[in-house]
Amino acid sequence: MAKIKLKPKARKGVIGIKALIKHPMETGLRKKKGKVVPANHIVHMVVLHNGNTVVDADIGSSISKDPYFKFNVPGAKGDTIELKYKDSKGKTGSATKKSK
Amino acid sequence: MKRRLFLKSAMAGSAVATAVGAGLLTPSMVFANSAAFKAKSDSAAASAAGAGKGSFKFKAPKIAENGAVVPMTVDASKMDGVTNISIVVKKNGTPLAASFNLTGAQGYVSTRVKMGKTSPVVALVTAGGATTAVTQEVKVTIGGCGG
Amino acid sequence: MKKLITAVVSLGLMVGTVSAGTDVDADRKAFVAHFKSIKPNVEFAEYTNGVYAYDAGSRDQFEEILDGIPPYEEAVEKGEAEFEKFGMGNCKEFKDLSTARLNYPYFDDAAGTVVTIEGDIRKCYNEQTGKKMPTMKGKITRISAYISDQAAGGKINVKVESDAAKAAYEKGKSFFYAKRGQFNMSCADCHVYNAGSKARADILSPALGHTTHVPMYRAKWGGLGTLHRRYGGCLKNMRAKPLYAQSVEYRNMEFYHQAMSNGLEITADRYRK
Amino acid sequence: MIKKKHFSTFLVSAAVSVAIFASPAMAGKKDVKALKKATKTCTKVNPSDVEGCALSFSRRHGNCLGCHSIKGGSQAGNIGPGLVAMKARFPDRAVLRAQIWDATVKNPNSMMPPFGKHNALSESQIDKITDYIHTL
Repeated sequence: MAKIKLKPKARKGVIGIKALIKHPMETGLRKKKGKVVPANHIVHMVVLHNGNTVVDADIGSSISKDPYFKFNVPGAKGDTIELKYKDSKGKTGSATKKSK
Repeated sequence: MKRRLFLKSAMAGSAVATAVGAGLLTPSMVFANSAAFKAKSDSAAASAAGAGKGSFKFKAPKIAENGAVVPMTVDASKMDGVTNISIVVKKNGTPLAASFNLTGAQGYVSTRVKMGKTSPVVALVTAGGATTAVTQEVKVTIGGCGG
Repeated sequence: MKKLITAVVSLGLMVGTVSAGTDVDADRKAFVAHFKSIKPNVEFAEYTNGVYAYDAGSRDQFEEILDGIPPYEEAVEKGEAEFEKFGMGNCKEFKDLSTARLNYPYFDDAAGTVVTIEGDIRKCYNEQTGKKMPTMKGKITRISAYISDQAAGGKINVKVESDAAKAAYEKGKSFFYAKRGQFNMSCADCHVYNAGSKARADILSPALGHTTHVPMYRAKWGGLGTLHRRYGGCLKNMRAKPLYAQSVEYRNMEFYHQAMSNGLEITADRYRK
Repeated sequence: MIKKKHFSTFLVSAAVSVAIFASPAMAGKKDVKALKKATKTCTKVNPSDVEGCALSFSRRHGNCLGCHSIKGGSQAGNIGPGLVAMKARFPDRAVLRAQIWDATVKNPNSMMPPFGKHNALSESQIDKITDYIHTL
């Protein structure tokens, strides 16, 4: 059950979007007790501003566990920010927040 | 307790539904795999080799406190028409950490990257069709205690 | 040369206190003066930031992490929900959260032992739910971090008053300075005499301020851990057998350890590499 | 008085630790891996005595770099003095070996692990490390 923490905050016409996604980001190369931990990481993420895609990202396994991102998007308080992702196991997650 | 469980699964279901509705789960996405990403990674590494020096800011530590969590910020806010920002960790198994296509967002990304060992890290910014790079060596520290 | 001076200081500190009885404030002053002597430019209040008060490059990364969404934030919020859910507020110890953290650790004269915040959290949890709580990670760290956050900015003020309290303090101090394990090291070897030096690329953190930000999130752990979890890690590094978290030895050491940080602020910035 | 107290604590803990980490000959997986890694480095930086160098560099063996800088070793610690001019500092190899075996003889407060006395390294490992360090 992945969780997303989304914090959009408007300042001087720009929304700073901070996001933290709870995800193990396993590379598939790590061993635990002699067994390879299967790869499980986010592969794709999009950020939408009032329904329009503003960021469309391909994500590799080199991004840290519990990935953190920050983007800046022109906008104002009250705008809707949405983040969606999909991981290598096909699981998806999303979060929506109105900008502060 | 049961109610919470139910809520959780209901939420997960709706997430899938909205994702499909918004076109997140396009066929190409469903079949996205590491091979495709590997190809992207290779091409990013190649363009890193050919790119001219960028005039944007790339902030990464000279010495990473912990290779598992290395904060990095690419700031090309002052450049016009930034369409992509990519981060390449040359000595990682899959060098491309992430490639951000920006359509309306400013030329700015901050994230945290895993590094297996000391390596040059390349930030690539594509603006107006031209890709430029800024490279920085990031040392991954060796812990002190032999345990 | 540097080593010689610090050794003399510590010896004076130890011998002085034993022969002339326990004087916590004199111990603390000598302790603080030692750190002033090795890092004259670091302000006392900065010690809540540990190693980040010593090294600008590490400090940058620390601030970058805090400036984002700190990785412990969600756990602390969960700790608040758990605090409510388990009815921890019913326990008298946690009625007033603005000061609760600052009361620990203390010496309970009736029970004749050092009481830690985690000890009371476990006791309270047991009273409210009838269940036991693990001591090093998980719930206990989340709830403890939540309670500690409420007192952030308040100053540590450990009191060592009765003779029995003084005896516990002395035991904790001995534990801190005693060499142990296959590597024959003491806590003080790294975190007093060599604080700020490098063991390989690791900068050794100053013991002054160690207890201001616990439970802490360590990137190495990928989660929160209690002070006693960290004690165990250090003992393993010396190749000594770790003791149980909340054992009397660890509680005595916490008593000494925290008393040495009297006057420093409790902080909610609980991230370490 | 305090010394006596410390000493008894020390004896107890030493006994415990020796019980867990019985013998340096019982090398675990981590030890093998660390030595392999150090061997790779040493093949490059000190081909004339790879074995002695590797035992000195390995984090699970001498781990000299934990505290001392050594030519060819990266990211060395600075708790102890840099290992240079060792023949001048220790004209007698036996004195250097004794220092590695148990540094607390010369200085009871020394932070250097008593590798021989506490069985952290075998006698032959200490010999190889001594030979290597003596060349620095």
